[in-house]
Amino acid sequence: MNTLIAITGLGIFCLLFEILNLRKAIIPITIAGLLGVLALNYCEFGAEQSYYNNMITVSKFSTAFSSLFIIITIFLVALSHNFYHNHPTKISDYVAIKVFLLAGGVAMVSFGNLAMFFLGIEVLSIALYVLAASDRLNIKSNEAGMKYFLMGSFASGIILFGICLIYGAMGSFDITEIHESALSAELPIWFPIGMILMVVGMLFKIAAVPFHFWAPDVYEGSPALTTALMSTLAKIVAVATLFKLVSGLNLISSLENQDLLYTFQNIVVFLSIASMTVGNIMALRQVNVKRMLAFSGISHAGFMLMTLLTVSASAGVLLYYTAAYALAGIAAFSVILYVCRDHDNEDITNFHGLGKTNPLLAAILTASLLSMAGIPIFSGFFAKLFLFDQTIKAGFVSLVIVAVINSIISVGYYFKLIIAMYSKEPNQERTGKPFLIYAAAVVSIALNIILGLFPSLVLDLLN
Amino acid sequence: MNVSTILIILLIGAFATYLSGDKLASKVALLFSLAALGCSILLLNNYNAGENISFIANWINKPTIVLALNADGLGIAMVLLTLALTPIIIFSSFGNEYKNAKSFYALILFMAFAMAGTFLAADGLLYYVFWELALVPIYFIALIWGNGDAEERRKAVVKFFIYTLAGSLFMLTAFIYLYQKTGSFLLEKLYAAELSSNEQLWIFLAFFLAYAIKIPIIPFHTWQANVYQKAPTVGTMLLSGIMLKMGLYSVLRWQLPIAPLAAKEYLNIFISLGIAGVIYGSIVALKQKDLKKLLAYSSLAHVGLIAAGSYTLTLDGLRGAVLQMIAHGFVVVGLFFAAEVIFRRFETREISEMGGIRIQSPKFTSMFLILVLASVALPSTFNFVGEFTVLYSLSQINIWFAVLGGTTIILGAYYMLKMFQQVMLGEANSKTFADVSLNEGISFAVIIAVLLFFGFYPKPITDLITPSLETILSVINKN
Amino acid sequence: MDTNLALLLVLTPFLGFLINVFFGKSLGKTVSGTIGTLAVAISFIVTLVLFNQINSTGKGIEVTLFDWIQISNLKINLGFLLDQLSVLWLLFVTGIGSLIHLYSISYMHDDENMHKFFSYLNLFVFFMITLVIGSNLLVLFIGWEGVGLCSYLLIGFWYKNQDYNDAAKKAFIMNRIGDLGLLIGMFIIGSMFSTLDYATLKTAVSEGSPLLSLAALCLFIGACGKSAQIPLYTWLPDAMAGPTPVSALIHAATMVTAGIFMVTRLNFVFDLAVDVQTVIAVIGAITSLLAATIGLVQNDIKKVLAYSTVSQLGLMFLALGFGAYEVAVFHVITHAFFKACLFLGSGSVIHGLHGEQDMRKMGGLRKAMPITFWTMMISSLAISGVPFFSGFFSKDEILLTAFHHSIPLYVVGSIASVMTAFYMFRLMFLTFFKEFRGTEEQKHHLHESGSLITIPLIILAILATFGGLISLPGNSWLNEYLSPLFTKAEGGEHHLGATEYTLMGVAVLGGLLGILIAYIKYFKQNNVPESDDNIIGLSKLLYDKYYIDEIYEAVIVKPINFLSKFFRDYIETGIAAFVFGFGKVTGEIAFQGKKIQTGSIGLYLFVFVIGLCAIVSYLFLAQ
Amino acid sequence: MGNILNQIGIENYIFLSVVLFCIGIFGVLYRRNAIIVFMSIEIMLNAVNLLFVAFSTYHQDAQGQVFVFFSMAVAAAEVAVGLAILVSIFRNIGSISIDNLKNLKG
Repeated sequence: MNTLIAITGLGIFCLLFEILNLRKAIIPITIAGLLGVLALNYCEFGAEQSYYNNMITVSKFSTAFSSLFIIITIFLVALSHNFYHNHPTKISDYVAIKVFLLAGGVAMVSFGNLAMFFLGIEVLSIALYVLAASDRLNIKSNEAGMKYFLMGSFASGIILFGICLIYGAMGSFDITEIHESALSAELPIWFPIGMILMVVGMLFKIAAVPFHFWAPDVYEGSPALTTALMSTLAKIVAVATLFKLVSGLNLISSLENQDLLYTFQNIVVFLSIASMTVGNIMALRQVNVKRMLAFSGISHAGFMLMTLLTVSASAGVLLYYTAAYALAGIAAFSVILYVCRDHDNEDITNFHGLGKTNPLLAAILTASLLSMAGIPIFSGFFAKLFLFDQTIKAGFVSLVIVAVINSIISVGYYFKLIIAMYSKEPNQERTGKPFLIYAAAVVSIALNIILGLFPSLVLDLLN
Repeated sequence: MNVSTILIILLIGAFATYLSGDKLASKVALLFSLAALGCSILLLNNYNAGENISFIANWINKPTIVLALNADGLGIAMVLLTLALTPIIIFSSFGNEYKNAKSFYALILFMAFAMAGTFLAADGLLYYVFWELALVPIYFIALIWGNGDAEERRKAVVKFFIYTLAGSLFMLTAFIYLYQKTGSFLLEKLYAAELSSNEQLWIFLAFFLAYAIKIPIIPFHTWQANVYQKAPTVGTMLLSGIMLKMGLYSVLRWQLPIAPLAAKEYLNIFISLGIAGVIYGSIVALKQKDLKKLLAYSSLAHVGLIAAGSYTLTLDGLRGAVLQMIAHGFVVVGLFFAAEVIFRRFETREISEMGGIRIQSPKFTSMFLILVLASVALPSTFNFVGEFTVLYSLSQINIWFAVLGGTTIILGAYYMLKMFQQVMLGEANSKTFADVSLNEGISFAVIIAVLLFFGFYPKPITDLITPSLETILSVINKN
Repeated sequence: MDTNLALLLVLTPFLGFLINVFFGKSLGKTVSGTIGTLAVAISFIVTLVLFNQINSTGKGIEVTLFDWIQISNLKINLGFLLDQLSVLWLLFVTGIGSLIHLYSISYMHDDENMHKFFSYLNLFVFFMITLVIGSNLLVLFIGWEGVGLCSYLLIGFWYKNQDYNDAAKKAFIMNRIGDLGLLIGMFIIGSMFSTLDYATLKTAVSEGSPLLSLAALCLFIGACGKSAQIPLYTWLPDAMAGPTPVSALIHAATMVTAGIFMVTRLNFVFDLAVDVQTVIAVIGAITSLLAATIGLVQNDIKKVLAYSTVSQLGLMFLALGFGAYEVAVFHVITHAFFKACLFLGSGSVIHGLHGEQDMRKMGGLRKAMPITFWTMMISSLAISGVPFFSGFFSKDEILLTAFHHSIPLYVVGSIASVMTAFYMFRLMFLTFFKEFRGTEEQKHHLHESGSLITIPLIILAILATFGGLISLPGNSWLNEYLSPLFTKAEGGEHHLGATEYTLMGVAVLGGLLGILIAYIKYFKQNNVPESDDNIIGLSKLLYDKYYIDEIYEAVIVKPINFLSKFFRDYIETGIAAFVFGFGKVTGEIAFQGKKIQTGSIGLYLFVFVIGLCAIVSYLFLAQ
Repeated sequence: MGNILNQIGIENYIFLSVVLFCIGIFGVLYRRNAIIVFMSIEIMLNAVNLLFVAFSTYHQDAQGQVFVFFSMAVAAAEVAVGLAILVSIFRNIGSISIDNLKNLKG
């Protein structure tokens, strides 16, 4: 709870700094503040309690994920220094919006009441709409913003309708109450429908097939930093929330009562297979790196969906997977930000010969891509491993085999980038070594590798 | 002191090499590889003295993954092979100038680290991790320092990576499945696993995919010739000398004992595949225009025989296979080095552009000839010991296997001598060919010495590996 | 003591090899030659010592160094067995070996790589000794392939000429075919009796069985490869590409007899495989006839000798086929003497003519090089089976044995020997009589070769004359000496009755007949063989060796090469295309997929709604 | 209040709002003018609000009505942002038809 308040406060402060003409200091102060929040959040870890008659419930799950979100946000804020250096007047707004967005995210994973959930998701989304369209004079950015806005609010409508139906079925927004009454026998059919509507809404947010179409376009159009934010923070927030929704509202067992569990599992299996396959195959022929990563994100969404099949056991796995994915994403995007600073597009050609001009960044990007591809010692591999382990334990061997085949396909496009960096001749020289970008990249990939070497650190948090 | 020391040395070596800068890199790398070799020889002594040099430590609690490095005779033998070849390979590269040498040599050491780990790992997942890790450095070595047209090379290398990765991911799935069955990745637990013959078949096939691609057994060999040709010779040596032994070793260590029923049931099929490889490889080798490609196909033929030997599930077969692995490791490195030596002088790998070298370079000729003869398994070379044992074991299964597999000594002689004649003999070549330099000579001499010594006295190795092979066999025949 | 002797025996040639390899160049030609010769001479002396010992004690010496290859059910150690047979073999291997070394010092003196030559020769002797004294089949195999290697090196000694290299390669590969047979034979024997030691084997082998016969057959294939029998004989004539001493040592006296040695060694196996023995006899007979017929019309002096070697080897196998091992051995020895002499003689001739080998360009050398002439004449008489020369006794023994077992084969053998007499004297007449047919300046340089060449010739000639004494019909020292080797005293001991004497007579007459025809054709009528292009009819067929080489080329070599091309160009690319296919297909799908992503919000939302409805309706259906 | 519900029955409310919701959806799908699309989205949201109110009466529980205020506020905020974006688009391309937003594709 305190975390949430602190974050919001921090956001407001960011706005105040603008007024107080502290633009220079804004980034460091915000980072410091976020670190403080992180510490605060860490203190809350393990304490199970709820506030404001159960509007917010703090649990291991919520705190763990909140800390992850905060860490990611720190990186994003750090990156924004160089990204916005040519319109300094707006920097405080951008940073503030990111912080608010984080608040929304934290609210989403720690909601105790569907109202809170709804608010959280809207805070997140609206912030994203703004950021997506933030490059005002760039038509691409506008289009991205508009697309995301229309479809997003459409999805919010669906979610709202879902909430409404559940309310109708249960007569309450409080998830603990719903959790209990979900077990009771004959529920009105609205309940499962409502759940499905909410789940679909969330599937849209995490860009799972067939609700993924917005992702590539929006990722491509938005400013690179926003894309980074979407593909890391926004995605993992959505996944975590979806997971919490399914577990918190006790969907599985309630469906079990109405023997719909099997149906639900089929749906999940189908969606996850579809997401992986479509994502990976579509990514093969992309030339724009952001777009490529959008599709790779879709496929990763498919992987993460596998956790919904083993809700009871796989919170830790999900946390690990999201952490690995987000850290790799941050590392990759910081390199992309550096490489594409003064280009209007993010085509692969911009990366030619990076291995010669900036070996370190090239190595980092390589590492992050290998992590996404699931090559050992990078945490991406263990994430996949634990995921497959869980899933086979639940008896979905065929799903795992499809997933395996998909990870083979994915290597195809990840390596396209690596080859571009190492075996093509550099077509421009890249000057300057912006400290914050390098720092973000190094730290994030280091964290990624550390996670790989000591997976238990994260894995055991939620078990 | 236990086997983990070797890995640590190699890993530190990799970093040290990277930091030492382009000038020193090669020396530092050589130093560390030699250190690792020395360390491994010490360990061998301790092992023979009956000391326990295995290493075990917890890593991940859930799912339980243990840092278990088990050094039995077989493992040590393979590690020795790795660590004996690595210095030779590094040393052999001294003649060449590599841009960004520090990364190059660091990658070599890192690869040696991964491969040694693969041979030592006694925990399924640790083993898999090493297995994959070994793939990454060779990918970059071949991609960045390779030769030939860049576009071609990219295609070949990416194909190689994806292909091998595809195989090994199925192996990973099999491992996870086994973990569900046994609740552990540990080798002995997996050995003890109770599996229905059907499960065994699937697991066997999953493993087979991984290994058949790595070894390679036909028809999974398409990546081989191209990558061998495109990779820098050092990379080719690493690939053919050590890396493909990973696959063969894994067959003995993991595939057969874990899924013995399947192995027994389909014995003939897999032996036949191996032997088909022998004949096919030899015949294709006949008409190769590129020296490295020819050697690639010859090695396809040899490993086919080794694989066939391993699948006989007899002690002779396994022992012969291991002996032949080691012998082939040395001889193939030697041959590729010879190709490199010629390339340094003639700037070509086209056999047709060679010839008439013998007149100008008696030393090189005799060394090359000895290697050629070793690779056609002339008695009194190490390869003969291995090949004889393997063929004998095949003859015990079915005399025709021995006959067909034996064609290797005819066809092998055919294409190797043909190659030797076209490359070395005939009227003096227009281009001048300086005889081997001291460095080159040393590399050759070491290899040849090893081949001849063990050709007459393979006992040390046989005694080293036999006990562990017997345990493996006992697991295979437990039910 | 014995161990040291054995090692000394084996290692001195090897030492000579090492010295010549590493220091030969710097030592200079004469020195390296002397070293090479000494090395062999020493082992000859050692052999003599051993021979005395064994001859007196009458039992063999076993030397085991260490165990070499471990195979579950048979342990193979690196050991030597010095018994009557092996020592006998060593005697002429090292003896003739040292003579030929001596000869080579002068013969090869003009060659820049003389030290190489001697190192190879030493290496050869080393391997040959290993082959002979190995205590089990696998040690024999070391030598077996080792000598093959040396013959490869020596045939291709003048490596600038690719034809020579081809010949060398051919020899090696054809031997390898035989070796595979030998290996398989070993495998079968090994798995049957779980040993490859001669001694243990001899006790283990009790009664015949189909499997044993198969083993024997495989072993015989091996012998065919080494000893140039049908179908694997074609390499030997080509092997004449090597320097003449090599032809004398390797391709006449020693290496090619390895097959006979092996069969004799394993006589107890072959005795139990009667059907295989008949095969051996028949193949031997046919080979001897075939080779003889080809020999009739060859014009290259060394080719003639080569074919005569093949045919003589055929005779030996004929004897082996009848289990008359000591007879075969006897002929091996005598043949070693006179054939070595003949080759060295021809070498001396070629030397004198600066490398001319075509008999049509010789003639009348009798005066120019008398010693060569007389020594060769003696040897020719010996090989033609003229009485009281060594060849007479040995060949006669063979024919006798043949007669006792199968008349047809006897006839074949006799015809072969008649032909032998003919072409040998054809050679003599063309080479040494009448006028010289070479160029003027060749004629001008005609001279007898130096003493280093003539001395070995003389010694060998003497041996060729009196060599027969070791096994006179009736009381044969040889048979006595070898008797402990053989289980049953087969062949050999014929009491000399009427038939025997008549047969001898017939053989002698046959020989004389052959000589007579040659005399008439090439001395009286004095006609010289046609030049290659107007040879016609049967003689053309013979001259082109029945086109056997061409047939092999067409039936075996060409198809393999075609197959290789086919695999390389189609199968390989096919598989590659298949593998790449996956990538291509997915790539194509991706390419098409990009078109779905039209960028139109309407479509996106539409799919969204469709998906939603699908899920909800699925839920309903399920319920 | 309650008795009205009893007379009409909750189902009818549900049907009504579902119908409204679908109208909204179709509006979003088939209209090309951004403003109208916004309005259709509003219709969807309001349909839900109606249903909220109905349910809250049905359950005799105020939470539902409170929630309606939330959603109204949120919707307002959303539309504000949306319109802002729309304005900037209009500035850039001088049109508010979403058919012109097809540059990002493939």
